[in-house]
Amino acid sequence: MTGLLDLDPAVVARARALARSAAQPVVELAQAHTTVSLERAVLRLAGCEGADAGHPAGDVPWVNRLVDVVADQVGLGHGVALPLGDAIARGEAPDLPTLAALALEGRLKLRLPDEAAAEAEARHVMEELVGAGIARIDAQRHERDRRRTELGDPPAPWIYLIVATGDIREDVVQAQAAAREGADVVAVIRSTGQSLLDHVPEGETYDGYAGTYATQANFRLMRRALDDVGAELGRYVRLTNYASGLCMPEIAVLAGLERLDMMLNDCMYGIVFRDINPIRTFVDQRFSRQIHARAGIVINTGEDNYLTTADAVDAAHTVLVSQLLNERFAHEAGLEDWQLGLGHAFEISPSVPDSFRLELAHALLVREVFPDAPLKYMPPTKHMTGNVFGGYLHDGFFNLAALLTGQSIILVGMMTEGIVTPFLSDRDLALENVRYVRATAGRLGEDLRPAPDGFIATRARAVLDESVQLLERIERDGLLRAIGEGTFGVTRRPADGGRGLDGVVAKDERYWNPASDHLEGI
Amino acid sequence: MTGLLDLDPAVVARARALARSAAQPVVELAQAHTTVSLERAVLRLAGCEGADAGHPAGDVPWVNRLVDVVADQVGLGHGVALPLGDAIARGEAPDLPTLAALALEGRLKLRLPDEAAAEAEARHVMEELVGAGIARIDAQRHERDRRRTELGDPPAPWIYLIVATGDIREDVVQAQAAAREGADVVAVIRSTGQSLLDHVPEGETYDGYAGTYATQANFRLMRRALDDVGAELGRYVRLTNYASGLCMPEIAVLAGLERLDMMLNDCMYGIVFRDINPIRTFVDQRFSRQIHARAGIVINTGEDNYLTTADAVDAAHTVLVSQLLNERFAHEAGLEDWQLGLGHAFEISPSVPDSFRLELAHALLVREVFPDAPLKYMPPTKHMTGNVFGGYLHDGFFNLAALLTGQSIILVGMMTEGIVTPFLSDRDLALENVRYVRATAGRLGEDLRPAPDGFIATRARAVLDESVQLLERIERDGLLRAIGEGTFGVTRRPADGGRGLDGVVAKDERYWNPASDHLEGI
Amino acid sequence: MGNPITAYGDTTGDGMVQVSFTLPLAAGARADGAAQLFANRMGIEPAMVVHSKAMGPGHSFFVVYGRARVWVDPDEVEVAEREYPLLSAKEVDARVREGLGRPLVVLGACIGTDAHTVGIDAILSVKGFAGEKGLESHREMRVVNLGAQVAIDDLVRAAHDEHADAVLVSQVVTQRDAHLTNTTALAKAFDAAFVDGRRPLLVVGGPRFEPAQAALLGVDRVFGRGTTPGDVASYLVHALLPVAPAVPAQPTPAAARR
Amino acid sequence: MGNPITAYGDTTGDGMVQVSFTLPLAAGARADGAAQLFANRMGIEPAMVVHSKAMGPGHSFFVVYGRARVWVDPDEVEVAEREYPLLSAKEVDARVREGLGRPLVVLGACIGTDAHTVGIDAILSVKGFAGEKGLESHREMRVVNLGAQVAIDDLVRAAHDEHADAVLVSQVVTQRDAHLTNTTALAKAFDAAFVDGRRPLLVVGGPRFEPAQAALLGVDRVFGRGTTPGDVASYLVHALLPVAPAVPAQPTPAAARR
Ligand code: B12
Ligand code: B12
Ligand SMILES: Cc1ncc(COP(=O)(O)O)c(C=O)c1O
Ligand SMILES: Cc1ncc(COP(=O)(O)O)c(C=O)c1O
Repeated sequence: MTGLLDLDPAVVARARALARSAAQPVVELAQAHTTVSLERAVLRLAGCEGADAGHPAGDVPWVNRLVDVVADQVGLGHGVALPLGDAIARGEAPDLPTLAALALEGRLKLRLPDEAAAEAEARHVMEELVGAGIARIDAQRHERDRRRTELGDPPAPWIYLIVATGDIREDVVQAQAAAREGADVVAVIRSTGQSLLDHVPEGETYDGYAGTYATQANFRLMRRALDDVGAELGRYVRLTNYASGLCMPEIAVLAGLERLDMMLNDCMYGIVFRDINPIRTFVDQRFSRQIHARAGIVINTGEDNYLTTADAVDAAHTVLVSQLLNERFAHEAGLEDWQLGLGHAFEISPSVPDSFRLELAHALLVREVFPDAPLKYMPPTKHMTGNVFGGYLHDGFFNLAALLTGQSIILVGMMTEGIVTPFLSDRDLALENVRYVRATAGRLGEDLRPAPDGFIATRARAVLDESVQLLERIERDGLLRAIGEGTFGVTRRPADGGRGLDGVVAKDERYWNPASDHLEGI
Repeated sequence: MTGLLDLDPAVVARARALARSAAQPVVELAQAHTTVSLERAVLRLAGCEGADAGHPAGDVPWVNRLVDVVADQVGLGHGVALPLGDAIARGEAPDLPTLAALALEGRLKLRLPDEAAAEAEARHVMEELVGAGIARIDAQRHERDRRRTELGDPPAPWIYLIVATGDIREDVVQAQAAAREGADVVAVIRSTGQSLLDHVPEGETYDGYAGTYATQANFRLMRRALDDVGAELGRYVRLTNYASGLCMPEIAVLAGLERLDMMLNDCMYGIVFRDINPIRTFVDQRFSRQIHARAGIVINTGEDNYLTTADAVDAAHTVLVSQLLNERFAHEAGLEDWQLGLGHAFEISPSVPDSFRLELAHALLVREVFPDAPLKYMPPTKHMTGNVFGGYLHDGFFNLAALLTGQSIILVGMMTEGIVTPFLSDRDLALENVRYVRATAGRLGEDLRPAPDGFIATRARAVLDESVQLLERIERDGLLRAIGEGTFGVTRRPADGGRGLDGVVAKDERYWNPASDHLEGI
Repeated sequence: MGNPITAYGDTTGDGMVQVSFTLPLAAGARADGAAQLFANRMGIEPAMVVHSKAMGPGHSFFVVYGRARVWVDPDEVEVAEREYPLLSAKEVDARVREGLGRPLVVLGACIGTDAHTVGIDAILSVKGFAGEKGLESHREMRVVNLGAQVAIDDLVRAAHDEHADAVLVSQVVTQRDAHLTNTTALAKAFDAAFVDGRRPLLVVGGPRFEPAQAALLGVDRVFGRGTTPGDVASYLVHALLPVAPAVPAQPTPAAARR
Repeated sequence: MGNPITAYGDTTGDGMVQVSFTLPLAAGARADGAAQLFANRMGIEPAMVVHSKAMGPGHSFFVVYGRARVWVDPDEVEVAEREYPLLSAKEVDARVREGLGRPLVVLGACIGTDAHTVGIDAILSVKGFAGEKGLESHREMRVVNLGAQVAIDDLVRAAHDEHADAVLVSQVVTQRDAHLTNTTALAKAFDAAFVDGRRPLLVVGGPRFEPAQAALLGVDRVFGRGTTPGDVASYLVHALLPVAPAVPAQPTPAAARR
């Protein structure tokens, strides 16, 4: 597949180097801070499940209670592990939930252990607990490998389908149906609004809007359903959910514990599309990706979203720039190339002349710049209208582009995209569309040879050049400034604005977090 | 476009030579016979319009009456021109219709002029009359050229749309609508059954089934309607109708007189699909094509039909063989390459793996074997089902194949093909489909380079080789035998079977026909 | 009475349907409103007009989504029952041999101006349909396929001359209800020509026929889309050689129908 | 009363429509029959079930063609009339200057959990929509765009603090009628917070709203798909500065609507 565009490797290398140095200050920023969600994720790793069901406005997870208590009593600059480990070591409570309950009743006084011995004890307690959590994640990773080996993996490209009923019980039915119809990957869309919650809801849920809450119980239920249908079908069916949002680190932990296979995890999506504070996001994404790396989860980045608010031709280079940054942040967090489901999309207006060839140029460019990444290709959404016949055709050409350019994961477009969340029949028709294109023209890529300096190659090179220029600017002015100026998705997000900034805390010298030590191999 | 398949020119030349010698005996057969329809066509050229309205079963055209009278009184072996010219020369009646009326009343005795002087007089009369008819055809050809130059021709491929209401008044409305929606060519489908009538109906008609009768009056009405809308749109809109059938020569004359631009005219369609006698058809097609040649009309052949009764993969070579035969018969009749709208079709079952690439192979093969012919490409019909969404996509891939392989005239497929004759909206949606594919991917052909010995090139060469083999057999055993054995459209048609054989007459030595003399430049 | 059901979009009972149609009105606010009202009249409430486009100056095309407020009770559906058992080709031949003692004579044709022979050939020719060989492949049947565009009078004459036991007629073109008109004319002609119950069995078929129409059209049996040669052979034996042991009727299984 | 019309396939009055839907029945003869009956209940007679396919074990999908025996009289269609004249940007500014003597304060937001800002940005931002610049480009307007996922209480507070003349709210997600529920809640909250007619003008919009719903939802105006900034600006002037000379209302021309 690679080599059709005759890209200059030196230019590609320069783009990568620029992305690396542009990312560096942000990585350092992330290293210097912690967040409430990151600390809660540590506690989840340490086995702290369950919620305080006594609150009138709804359940509050114990991890939230505990982090609040620590923040209240001793501050968060040193992390929660030390004071809580110390409390357990001191025998205040046998485990974290009990500790939380105690604290709530005002019967617990937390402290930072002063002497070395006490600190060592505290560390020991937490290392044990967190170690057990990581061991569970490792076990799930092995379990995935075992099942994949046993059942076998489907051939590329993988078919990615979404379910979005809002009710996990309906989702399970639809997900199993989707798998039977040919889905290799099933994604459960989250309810609108969840990504702005500063906690992860508890239990099975039945009342989401346009999606279903991501909870540990829902994850578990869906995992079991897909394991069942996978056994029936004789292939491993992958499960996907969404990390990006205010609870990125925690959801990443839950995904690892419940053996999800892919997670939407973008270094900037929360900033641009959910107005989450940039620093908060950069800290959270780093930790969440360290967890994904450990769990053997493939991340999906969200560059496709830019093309819903920006023009897909004008902003083509912002996709590549963002992918290079996502790649850099991912590598830094320990993810390997096979885990980088970099996102892009087929969103050029069909009224643009030669739009299909422009799409091929963009898709080939991404394919050739990231030869080892399992690219995730998103179908048209913005230019899908109420004309479902035209939409069905448009989706067919998307499928063709995906196959011609060797995409790895294709999200299947629905003819009702412009109207409603998908009907049962839409999904079936959409899969028929994919199957039609794959069976009749799937191998046409063999016959596609873009003329050396023709339309496609020229366009791809132009986008690459624009990307280098943009990266030069970002490297010079700083990524935070670029985000503030609306570089991505034509949406301006200043570094001091957005949600969740109050949950960001600078680490002090005594900051300690056994999970990070573990994951970073310290 | 040519040259992608790397065909061996020697093989192509051999195929052509075989077609030529396979056709030769049939050409000689055609030269040795006349038919009732051919003779009627001569009379139509001689200006014999109108019908005997007195018959209880419906109008009988004067040309039919006259030919019947000649056959009755003196036989047809010498043609109708001599006895009828003689009668006029003898002052029996001032014109042909009056002559017919006289004859019917039993007041006319026809003869074959005996002396040289009388024969010369008779010939003179008929030469004048037929000469005037040919002059009218020439004038229409010039008129077409004038309008085309004035209004301009649309770029290839031309969009070909059908109307089929059964009522010429509704047809006119729909044809004008089609032109406004983007049709470059409008075809008026004939009523079922007309092709088996041994006369051409008269007047404007409102009661066809699944099509409208081809009559001179209907031709004229539609011509005017398209001229009007063409002037409005600033481009020349072409009109198409159907010659093949029992009245091929006559309809060809009417088409020339009324300035139709294209005619369905196949050397074997009537035989295979309408069970018309082979000799009748071969005689008729030859004369009709001589007329088309003179009129500057583009013929459309019917190889697409084979793929509705035969399998499109197994029978791919029969399409090419038939095209080579159609080409040969056309050249022999005086048609030039630019007039050969050779037909083929996108009829492979989408359940055949790589079917789209097979279609590309077939379409490129035809394109490269006939580089100068305005190929006419037919959309899927057989594998169109009640699933209109899937059908719309299938039509889109047909449109893509048409554009990728440089087809000249594309008949636009309707999503309701498997259900009903097209709705108004089907046509609009179909044109949107063409426009979508043309605008987004129309120039993708530049990037298509079938691998030198890859799937597409190999398949195309295999079909060419099979064609040579079949032509060898036909050349050896005779075309009539091949037709009798079901070579085309898996339908057996013995040379002595079928309709209209009783209208075939061997020419005797005194046979004379001023039209043929004129057209063959004798 | 069972449980009435309605259409299913993504939740049981939501009633969601998709509709498209053209109205003879110039595009615009009034046409959009008329489309919504038209959909309402079809029981769709609320109706979302999600697409509208001018089809020339006087027509507009619409796509509508919405909840159809109509219900059906699956129990009230009259399933076209197959009134005869499905036999293998061997069984068919055996039954003819025993019951008739001579080959069964089957005449086939497309009548009127219809020239679509692929359907009748699928039933009659050796090539067959859906993996089943056609009636010509039966040892105990003599099949005369007259092909396309056969005039009804010619068919009557042939039925007479060939001593046909059954006449099979295909009708594919349905514009202006041609298939119905032709079938009625066919039945009339045969009734007139053959008296005293000597009329051969009249069987018609084509993709737009509904089996329930037979009586109305005056023929013995009607076959629709997806018919196989085996369906027809089994029916012929059942109808012409009724001495067979009684076999309970069963609804046609879906798989066998398409 | 005008002339009632029906759908048009290829002949006036033929009533031909296309319908597709899923029924919660296993594929088979019974499901096909139910589909036909379901279409009949929608007024389609005859109904041809031209496609049917299993959607998993308990559902089947159908495509139906047929004649809808329903009619609408174009005269009975209530066309959503535009009750205000369309003004140019200049005219809008002039009217505000004269009528208000200070910039008009417009607050915009997507409320609830809806994060689709493209629609409200199309109305507010300088970039605009369909070639028209958004409200921010007006000299005489002060626009505060709060963006997505704004809680209703925060919006009420902001309306208070900014002294908003008009509050513009977008709702794109419609699953479980979220847009309707949220709009009703919005109206209630504003009614509670602002008494004595001091409530700012409440305007909501989104692709699945129908302008006729305003009263029902308790807001002042509703805008649907294809709204342009000019529509909104003209309306604001009309509604807030009613001293304007009377201009006869006109139906919205089709071209302007999409
Ligand atoms: C092949 C075809 C042709 C071929 C026919 C070749 C031939 N020798 O048969 C050609 C190209 C010649 C042709 C011509 C025309 N066709 Co045509 N054709 C078709 C096509 C593509 C497929 C039909 C087919 O072969 N189906 C496959 C067979 C196996 O299915 P079947 O006929 O339904 O038969 C099955 C059952 O119905 C049943 N059955 C059928 N007959 C019988 C009889 C008995 C006794 C029994 C028991 C069962 C039975 O058993 C069969 C097996 O299951 C259809 C479109 C489509 N995709 O369906 C149009 C279609 C049928 N044609 C149509 C038309 C209008 C024409 C033309 C008038 C013009 C045109 N538009 O092309 C001409 C004129 C023909 C004429 N005089 O009748 C229309 C009919 C519209 C309508 N509903 O009225 C269609 C639907 C296309 C369209 N949408 O416009 N056609
Ligand atoms: C772009 C988009 C997104 C972007 C949004 C980016 C952003 N910053 O806005 C992203 C990718 C983030 C996104 C996410 C989601 N989306 Co979204 N998205 C779309 C999409 C493709 C286009 C919407 C759009 O921008 N239209 C263009 C604008 C200009 O049109 P408009 O909104 O109709 O606005 C016009 C008028 O309605 C009116 N108007 C609108 N608001 C207002 C307000 C006022 C005051 C006035 C006067 C006028 C007015 O004026 C505008 C100009 O004419 C649609 C599908 C489609 N093709 O429509 C789905 C769609 C809207 N999304 C949907 C869903 C479900 C989601 C998600 C929940 C999950 C998912 N499936 O992706 C998430 C969660 C979002 C959330 N929390 O709300 C569904 C909604 C289904 C439904 N009917 O309930 C849709 C229809 C897709 C689908 N079929 O599933 N989405
Ligand atoms: C990278 C990424 N993360 C998360 C999400 C989902 O976000 P939310 O739940 O906020 O709608 C998306 C949706 O498209 C995404 O692309
Ligand atoms: C070459 C040719 N001639 C004529 C016709 C029309 O024939 P008829 O009017 O007999 O249906 C066709 C139809 O497809 C054709 O392909």
